[in-house]
Amino acid sequence: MHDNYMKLEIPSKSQNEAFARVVVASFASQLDPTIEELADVKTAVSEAVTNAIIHGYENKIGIITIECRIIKNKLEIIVEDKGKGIEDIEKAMEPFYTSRPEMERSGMGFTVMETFMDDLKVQSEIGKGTIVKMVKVFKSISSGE
Amino acid sequence: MHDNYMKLEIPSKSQNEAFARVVVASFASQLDPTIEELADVKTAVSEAVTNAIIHGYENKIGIITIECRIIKNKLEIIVEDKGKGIEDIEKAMEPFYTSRPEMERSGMGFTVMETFMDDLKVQSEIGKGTIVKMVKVFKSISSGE
Amino acid sequence: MQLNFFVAGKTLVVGFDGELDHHTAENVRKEIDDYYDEKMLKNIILDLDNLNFMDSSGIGLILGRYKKAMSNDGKLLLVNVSTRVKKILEMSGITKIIKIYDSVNNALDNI
Amino acid sequence: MQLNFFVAGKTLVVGFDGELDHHTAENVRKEIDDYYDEKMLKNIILDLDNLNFMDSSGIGLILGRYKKAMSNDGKLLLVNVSTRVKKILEMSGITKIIKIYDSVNNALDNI
Ligand SMILES: Nc1ncnc2c1ncn2[C@@H]1O[C@H](COP(=O)(O)OP(=O)(O)O)[C@@H](O)[C@H]1O
Ligand SMILES: Nc1ncnc2c1ncn2[C@@H]1O[C@H](COP(=O)(O)OP(=O)(O)O)[C@@H](O)[C@H]1O
Repeated sequence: MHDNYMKLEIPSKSQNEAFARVVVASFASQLDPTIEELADVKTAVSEAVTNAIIHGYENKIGIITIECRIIKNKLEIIVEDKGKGIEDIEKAMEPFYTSRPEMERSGMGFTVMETFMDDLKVQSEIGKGTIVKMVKVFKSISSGE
Repeated sequence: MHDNYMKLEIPSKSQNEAFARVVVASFASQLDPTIEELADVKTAVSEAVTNAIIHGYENKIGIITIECRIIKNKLEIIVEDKGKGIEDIEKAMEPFYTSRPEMERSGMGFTVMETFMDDLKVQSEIGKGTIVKMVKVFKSISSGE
Repeated sequence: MQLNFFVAGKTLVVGFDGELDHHTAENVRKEIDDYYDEKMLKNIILDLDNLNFMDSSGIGLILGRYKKAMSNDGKLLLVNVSTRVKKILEMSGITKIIKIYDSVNNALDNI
Repeated sequence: MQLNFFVAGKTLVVGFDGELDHHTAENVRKEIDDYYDEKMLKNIILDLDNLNFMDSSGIGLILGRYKKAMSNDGKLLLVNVSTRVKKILEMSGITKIIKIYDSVNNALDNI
């Protein structure tokens, strides 16, 4: 398997949630993923991109950047917005915490990302934006390849 | 139909030719394309990205940028490399002209792009790179929508 | 996302066909609530048989319909939940309060 | 891209399954040429029935195999060419020198 890279920029429109999932899944397909692994990645990307749209840009239009890096059998995904930022990251990452219950948000976005990915790191600065960094290790390929 | 935008950056590796096609086709699917229209777009993107890899970067690694813009029922696609550039654009666009016959290139890349797309413009500067701008008009949606 | 509605007595049965995310959830919510309110129904059964994708937006949507049915003294039941969707629902503890059946008929029998 | 080879007399029949672009063409060329050279064959039939995508890299590949067969006093024939692939081949005038048949058997009969 050859190391590879991609960077995608999309405006924060909700119709691009599905597009972002398809792009990352298609990029990840180089890693010969199982259906389960692919669904994990799609779900995590959907959560991060949705958060950028709803919470980061609060439904105003801004640019969301999605970077993917394949290193051996690992896929690193970085979802970045230049939106509002998160004041208390620890609290935000707690299951069931949501700042938008009136939008029927469940507060489970970060929990889903954590469950489906092998690593999750969140960086954020108020007024500057948020960076979500996730790693998925694909079991189907041996790391030595 | 809502206007939309995306920008994709990929390294000039030949395995990304198929990925670029899938991404643009998936973005274009918002325009409710016919199978034929989708195949036209995929083929044209494949030609432009392949050219950036073979001729632009001459198989060294550089970044290829693919921008897509949906304006009503039109899809504009810009494929850009920062590679070698084209000396004589007019000659390059002639059917059968290729600078790489030893690679079994047919010299039909630009002709295919012109045939399958509704508009094609090429800008290039020696040592700076090449910009290929293509437009596809999708017939399936009325432009008034 | 394509929704299919049918009514059995005071129960609204909604078939899902497509992907449920934040983008589609908005419409899904509106369509279900409008139908339910207009026909003055009581219970809701969500048939997830053809749901190809769901993220945490689905938890909010299901919980929202649960509360709506509850406030009308009705029930909300789920049918044909894939292992994947179940995994997401279990994270949220939703499966402790909402019952899952393997067919619409079974769910209707348990209303 | 998956290639399937079989030999009928002095003719190599190659079945294509996948997408033919610059990336896959390199391998396809090498596999066909190696097989053809090793078995010392004469004619080549390319069966494009399961070719899901082809760009102008395919023109170069087909023309290259045509020249190779010619230089061995052999023929190159095409089989199961979709309207889409035919459109691309016609742009290049290739269809004026290379014959297209609707089945491998028909092509073999015309070697
Ligand atoms: N990109 C972001 N920008 C600003 N705030 C965010 C971002 N992502 C998450 N948050 C905050 O973290 C909270 C929890 O996020 P999450 O676990 O995904 O649940 P939910 O999206 O359902 O609210 C959000 O309600 C929001 O306050
Ligand atoms: N991105 C590019 N950078 C530099 N040269 C290019 C680029 N694209 C095309 N060319 C030049 O134009 C010629 C014709 O291109 P094309 O019609 O696509 O045919 P082919 O790729 O088969 O050579 C190429 O052989 C090359 O010399």
